[in-house]
Amino acid sequence: MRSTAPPAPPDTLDVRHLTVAYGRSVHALHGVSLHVPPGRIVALLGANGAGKSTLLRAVSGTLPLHNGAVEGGSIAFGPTVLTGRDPAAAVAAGVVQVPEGRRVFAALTVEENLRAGQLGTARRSRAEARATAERVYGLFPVLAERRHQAAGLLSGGEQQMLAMGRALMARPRLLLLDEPSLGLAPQVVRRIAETVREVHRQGTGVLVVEQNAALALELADHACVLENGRVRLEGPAGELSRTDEVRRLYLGEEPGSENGPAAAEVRELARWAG
Amino acid sequence: TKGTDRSTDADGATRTGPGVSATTITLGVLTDLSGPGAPLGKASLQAQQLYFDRVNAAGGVCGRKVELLVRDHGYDVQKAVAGYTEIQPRIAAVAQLLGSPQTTALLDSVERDGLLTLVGGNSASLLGHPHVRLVATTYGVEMVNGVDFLVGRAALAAGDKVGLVYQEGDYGADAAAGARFAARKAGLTLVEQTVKATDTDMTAQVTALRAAGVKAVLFSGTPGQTASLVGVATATGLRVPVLASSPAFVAQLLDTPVKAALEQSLYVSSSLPPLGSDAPAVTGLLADYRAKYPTEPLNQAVEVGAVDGKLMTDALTAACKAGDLSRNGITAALNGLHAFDNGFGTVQDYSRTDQPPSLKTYVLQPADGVPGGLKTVRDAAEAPAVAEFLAATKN
Amino acid sequence: MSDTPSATPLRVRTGPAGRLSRTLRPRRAAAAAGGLLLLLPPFYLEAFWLQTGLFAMAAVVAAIGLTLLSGTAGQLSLGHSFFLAVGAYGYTWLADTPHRAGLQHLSGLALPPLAAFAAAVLLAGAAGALFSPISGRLRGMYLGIATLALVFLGQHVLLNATPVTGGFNGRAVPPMSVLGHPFDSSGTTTVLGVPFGGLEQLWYFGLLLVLLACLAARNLLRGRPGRALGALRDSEVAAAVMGVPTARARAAAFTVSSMYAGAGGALLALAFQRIVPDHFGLALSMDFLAMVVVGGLGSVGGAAAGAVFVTLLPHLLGRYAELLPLVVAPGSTEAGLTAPDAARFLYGAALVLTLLFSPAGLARLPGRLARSRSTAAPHPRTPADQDDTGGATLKEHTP
Amino acid sequence: MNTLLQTLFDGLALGAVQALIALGFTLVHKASGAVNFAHGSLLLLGGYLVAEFHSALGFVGALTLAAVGTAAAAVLESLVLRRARRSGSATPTILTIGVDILLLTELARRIGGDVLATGDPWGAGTVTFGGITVAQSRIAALLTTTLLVGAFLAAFRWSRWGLAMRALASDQEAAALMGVRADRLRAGAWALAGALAAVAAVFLAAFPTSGLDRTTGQIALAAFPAAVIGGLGSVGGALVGSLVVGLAQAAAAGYQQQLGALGHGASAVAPYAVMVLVLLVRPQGLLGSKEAARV
Amino acid sequence: MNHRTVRPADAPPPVLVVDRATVRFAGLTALDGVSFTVAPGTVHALIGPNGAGKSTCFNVLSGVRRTASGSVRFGDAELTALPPHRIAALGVARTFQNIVLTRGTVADNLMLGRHTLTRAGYAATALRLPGAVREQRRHRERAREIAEFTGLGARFDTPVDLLPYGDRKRVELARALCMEPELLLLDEPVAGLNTAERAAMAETVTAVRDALGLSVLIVEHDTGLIMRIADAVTVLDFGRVIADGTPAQVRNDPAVIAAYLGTPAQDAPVGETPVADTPAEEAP
Ligand SMILES: Nc1ncnc2c1ncn2[C@@H]1O[C@H](COP(=O)(O)OP(=O)(O)OP(=O)(O)O)[C@@H](O)[C@H]1O
Ligand SMILES: Nc1ncnc2c1ncn2[C@@H]1O[C@H](COP(=O)(O)OP(=O)(O)OP(=O)(O)O)[C@@H](O)[C@H]1O
Ligand SMILES: [Mg+2]
Ligand SMILES: [Mg+2]
Repeated sequence: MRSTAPPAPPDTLDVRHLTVAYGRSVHALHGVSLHVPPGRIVALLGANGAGKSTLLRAVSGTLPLHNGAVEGGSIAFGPTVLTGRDPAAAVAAGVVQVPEGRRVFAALTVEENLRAGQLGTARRSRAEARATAERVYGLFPVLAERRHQAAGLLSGGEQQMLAMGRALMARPRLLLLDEPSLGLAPQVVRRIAETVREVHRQGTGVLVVEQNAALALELADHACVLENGRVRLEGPAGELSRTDEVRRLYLGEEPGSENGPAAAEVRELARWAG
Repeated sequence: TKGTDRSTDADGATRTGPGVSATTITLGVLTDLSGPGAPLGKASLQAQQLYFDRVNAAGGVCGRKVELLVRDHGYDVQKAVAGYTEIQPRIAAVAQLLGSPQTTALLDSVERDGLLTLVGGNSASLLGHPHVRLVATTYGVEMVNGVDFLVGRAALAAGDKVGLVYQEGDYGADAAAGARFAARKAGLTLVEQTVKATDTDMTAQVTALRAAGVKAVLFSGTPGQTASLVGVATATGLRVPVLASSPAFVAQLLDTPVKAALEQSLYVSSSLPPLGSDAPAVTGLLADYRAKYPTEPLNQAVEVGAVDGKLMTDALTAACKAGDLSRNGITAALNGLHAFDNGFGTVQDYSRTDQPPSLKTYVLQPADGVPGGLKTVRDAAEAPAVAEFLAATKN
Repeated sequence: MSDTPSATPLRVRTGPAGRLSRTLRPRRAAAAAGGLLLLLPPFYLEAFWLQTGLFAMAAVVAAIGLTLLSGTAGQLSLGHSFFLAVGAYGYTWLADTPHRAGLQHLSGLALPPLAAFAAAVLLAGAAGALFSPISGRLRGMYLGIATLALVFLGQHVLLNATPVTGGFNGRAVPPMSVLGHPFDSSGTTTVLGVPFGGLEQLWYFGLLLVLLACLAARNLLRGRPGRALGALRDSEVAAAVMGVPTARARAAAFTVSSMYAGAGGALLALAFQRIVPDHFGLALSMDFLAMVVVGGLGSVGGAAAGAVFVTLLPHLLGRYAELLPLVVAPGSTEAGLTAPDAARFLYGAALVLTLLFSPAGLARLPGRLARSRSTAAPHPRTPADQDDTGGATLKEHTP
Repeated sequence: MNTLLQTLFDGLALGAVQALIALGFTLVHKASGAVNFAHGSLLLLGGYLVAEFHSALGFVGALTLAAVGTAAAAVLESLVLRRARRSGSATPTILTIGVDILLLTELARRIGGDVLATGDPWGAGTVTFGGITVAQSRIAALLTTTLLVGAFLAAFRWSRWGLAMRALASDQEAAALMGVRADRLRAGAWALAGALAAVAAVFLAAFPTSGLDRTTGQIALAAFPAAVIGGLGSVGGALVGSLVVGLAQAAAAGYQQQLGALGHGASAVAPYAVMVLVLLVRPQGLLGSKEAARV
Repeated sequence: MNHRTVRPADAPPPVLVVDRATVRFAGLTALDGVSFTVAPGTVHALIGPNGAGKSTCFNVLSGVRRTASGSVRFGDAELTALPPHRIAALGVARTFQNIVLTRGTVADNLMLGRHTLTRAGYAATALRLPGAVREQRRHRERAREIAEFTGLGARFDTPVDLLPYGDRKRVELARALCMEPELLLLDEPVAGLNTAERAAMAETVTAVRDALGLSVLIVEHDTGLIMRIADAVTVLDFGRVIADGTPAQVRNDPAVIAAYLGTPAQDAPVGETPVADTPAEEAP
């Protein structure tokens, strides 16, 4: 979405040896390193609780809101050091996150939500702002229809679209997506995927957390698998998606090994006699 | 086991009780030094302390020094009760109890413990308790005398309307009772309005009084309310005399924009002479007080403290003479004071527990430049209706 | 089901629970020891301490009620003092014989005091239930401010319903009596050489009441009603869908909390021996809020601790403030703080500092201390095991 | 003379002053999610500063100083609260009680039993029109409030600042993720609330009232029902609620006699009675919206 | 009284009939004369684009939202007239699209599910009457059983706020099961889960249906999963039913393809649970 990429410093997200703890005792990340070069899409995979959202929170600086803190390592976006900075610093540097669970401003209208997407960026001209908004409406026409409705009353999927649109309003240089396809209809998932590609084509880096591994691996250039707060696997998305482990765990393939965890754990439950 | 529970024992010829040792007599003070009543509480405590300092310098009472054990309740009932429970075993009498809710909360305890208690509030509801004594007159009597004065001053005739604005609570209700009685006697029609202690703006009340066409206003509330009432009345063209209870005025009101209006139409009914009076007793007290507390603001409570001090001293002296410094002995001694000179020329009778010790009141008017901001308009006098009023409201 | 039985985080997660069971047993022993200790004061302490202790006990009972409402059901109430008043005046009116006080006629039902006490609790409950059209429909802060109305309207009634309340003069509280044995100083009995007057006997009555209140509240919290209220606090819709009738449950919580307040109020009246409307104002309600929050919202023990803290602090400070530096004697003109001002300052500061140091309240303090001790041991941290991720080849990290 | 008109106007003027208080109160509630029980003491502080400095700095200078000073105090309070914010809204709310105690004790100590003049320019002046007489200060209050509240409402609705405030009130984390500097915004809201309180203090102490005394801050209490009647969190509601409360108080006081036995002390109770009635019909207040959330 | 007795084992659950249900919001008809029937003991799917009205439909079924017109019958009961807690007492349980849990442990949440099956009131609980104690113990056992069944056995006493997303999703399901429902309403039960977890959840749902003989109405955007486990599918679009039938019928319905799937469901869109017989093969 940026018209011209600034020549100097490359907008690379550089996470080194990051260790994060919640409430000083729950360690969610242990020395995680990750790299998102400019204009690349990196997918972050991992089971529930692996620490994916934690990583994004650390980058955006919202850990304190969850009673968490960076205990070691560093985060930088290009020349800007983000370790221990507040969320506004990240936004000002061009790092914008679409958080897990949508978090739209329930009491604000759809339109105001989109305007709020620009609160952290330098003031822009009215026309420019309107043009950006129109592009978002173009991507998600349903938002245009609901323009004046309170966002809290939107359906789950509509809220997800709004959250995405709101982040795009800031015209990020690095987009952090936490489960962007969650609760979206197949068609909309495709539209989101296209949007991500489009954003990426314009030079914006994307770090996407997705349970929908097939989607993520398809989109991404590079992928990284977290497990228990550590990087378990990483590499080019294509290569990764061909490993057995990823195929089995995240792509649900290889029906041969069906006595996987799921089948093994089904237990008996009798009717309650009253 | 538990703290010392000293019963009366003999010490030479004098019977003594709790709070009385061979060298000291300890009196309790439960007052408000940090709450809304702090200015009054502080001034009267200081004046009383001043008095006892003099007494002690002159050898004390009954060969003993008088000491004050002070607890500040900050106008909080629970703290007053706790403070009382704490000091009760150690005192011979309560030299001052300030605050009407605090006083009522402690009434039964004081009576049960047989502690002579001088109270700061002057409502009739405190009458009839042998151990609990007012040191001036009741707000009701102030009003009866005040109405009597107004009828003459404003040439009120039977059938005229008079406003009555009073604060909810002991003080206001007591004053209102007197006002109603006196108004009925004089054939006046009352237009009543109540206010809360926290109200500060009397516009609505004045509007109502103005609509009713009152010829005078009787008021018992806080000083701030007085200023608002008089100011609004004057500004809106209701130029009638306003007669207020004694607690309704402080000198600082003369620093407000309504000073002129106050000087014009406010009258205060009080059983003590104004601090601005040139009676030697008053000027002497003022000089002493100023010498000891040069920076303290002056208010009428200084006189109250002095009266409290003198009264206590006289009662203790009488008790000493009777050879009984026990709690009951002290009460009995006070209740035997038929003609106590309060030091300001008023002779009071403490022998009747069902009646305030004095029935005369002065009528005062705001005046700039004199201590306390009040000057005498009419000397102390008792209206004819007072006796009837007391008879009608006897407990 | 998931194949990631994340061993490390799981162990960390169960940590607090394990600690809990370890700290519980000493805690129970401490509670028992503390309970025994509480039986002693009447033998050793003077009336001031007994009365202050009784004030604290009354506050404990009422604060438990508020913590049920505010902590568990998430409903804020500023009207607690009103229900204390209902309990206090209810008891007095029910137990007193009709008589004249001054010019006033005071009515009363002359019930046996114990029955009057129970009835006063029910009366407070009924008052709470009457408020259910509001308490059932309003949430959180809305309810808090709506209940302000109770305080002011209540004051209005207390001042004006003279035959029952005695108006602004209040009325004397008839002493408690159990099995025809009145708790007053009249027929003072002597136990182990110590005269047992009204306060001494009332002490044990208060202790019993506190014990009952605590146990009942704990049972409620751990049982079906407590869960329903917790659900209501966290999500009204979810609670309804789980079968909790929301308005009724909210009103019920309010009613129960009023009953606790009523019991506390009646005990307070007994400790005071005379009640006046002024005491049951907004300040008292705010004190109660402070108690439950200082103690830790939703915790019964916390409410008790908060109640003792908030009640005793001003009394202690009031009594001993003279010993503090900078504090001048009452009535003196020296520069410096007067004792009550010092006490207020210290009280305010204590409130602020307690909440800053332990925002979740005194109840969570032991846990916090334990945790900070446990984190002193460094968490095993694997050395950084990777450098750059720029390379295109696949790297496998084995943790 | 027209009693009804007079009462109406008095009510409006009273409501206008309360609106300044209720607005600050609502603003703080929106920004921090806490009910600021220290608002009354802040107001008293503002008034006290004006009273202290008006002879040295002149009324306008003193008012400016007071507004700044009170705003600073409010910001200080918000910084204290900040530390406790993460543990639900009850803790900060109770913290404000603690702050209130500290502030009020100090101010009451300083003010003592005095009634302080603020040196306002209106004095005891009145204006008479259409058969009613009103204090000049009340007219000034009405105008000032209209101006301030109008500007404020507009800013809240349309400006970037207003949007950020509303976003913050709606979801703190999401707002942070949009780059909203929550702490700065919050401090700003508190500062504004403090400044408004200082202005309100001057009007509360002005003529129909005798001056500022240690209890002046208690008047802020009436702003609680005002804010709820209007709908907590609704800025327009704070205005409407205040006017309703002002009218109810004036009417209850003005028609005390006609109300008979009910009328005794009714004006202090009136705001609460009205509040209960409003809440029975509309639990979310007059202008409050039902929670905009769904499952 | 919202207390309930459980249907005997051999009787089938009541049939759910939604008949021309209409819900309007200001300026928007979220449900427009929607009718469908959930046959006893089946897994019935409700699918459709975002904002089609699926959750709204759930809200109507669980009493959270009132209809403007139309009726919903569950056996003999007319649900549109009942408040949520009464509907719960009829054995209708639901999960939420956005996880809604109560603070406290997994056990606390599950026991909440048993609210309508238990009766201990304030007095009985406060006094720990034997009946209340016994009841609590008995139901806790059952809750533990259900926790084991849903794979939460090890987390039974863990506070829910420490659980990762996937486990929380399971707690929601387990809590609904704790209501011993006749009809289970699942709103996007696998959203946010990875492929393995999705399969497990699907497994659990069918197992529950088989073991307990209840009816399931499920909303999901994972069409692969729906096609695999559903017996019948209703498709909503703009609040209207645009198709209703077996999975096979629906997946080839051109209206459904146009409005929702985009492409026939055989080519499952990227990343979803593949339909059993056609494993997705994605060319990056
Ligand atoms: N606020 C918190 N307090 C304590 N622990 C937390 C908190 N948030 C997350 N955790 C823990 O940190 C770990 C990592 O959580 P995180 O949310 O980052 O996982 P995730 O990979 O995003 O999982 P999901 O796919 O379920 O979103 C988990 O064990 C979780 O329980
Ligand atoms: N309370 C409400 N007020 C106004 N509009 C609402 C309300 N609830 C839902 N809507 C609108 O009704 C439509 C249907 O919403 P619903 O939540 O039922 O959709 P859904 O089918 O569940 O979608 P999704 O798959 O995205 O969850 C949406 O357009 C939504 O914006
Ligand atoms: Mg996550
Ligand atoms: Mg939905």
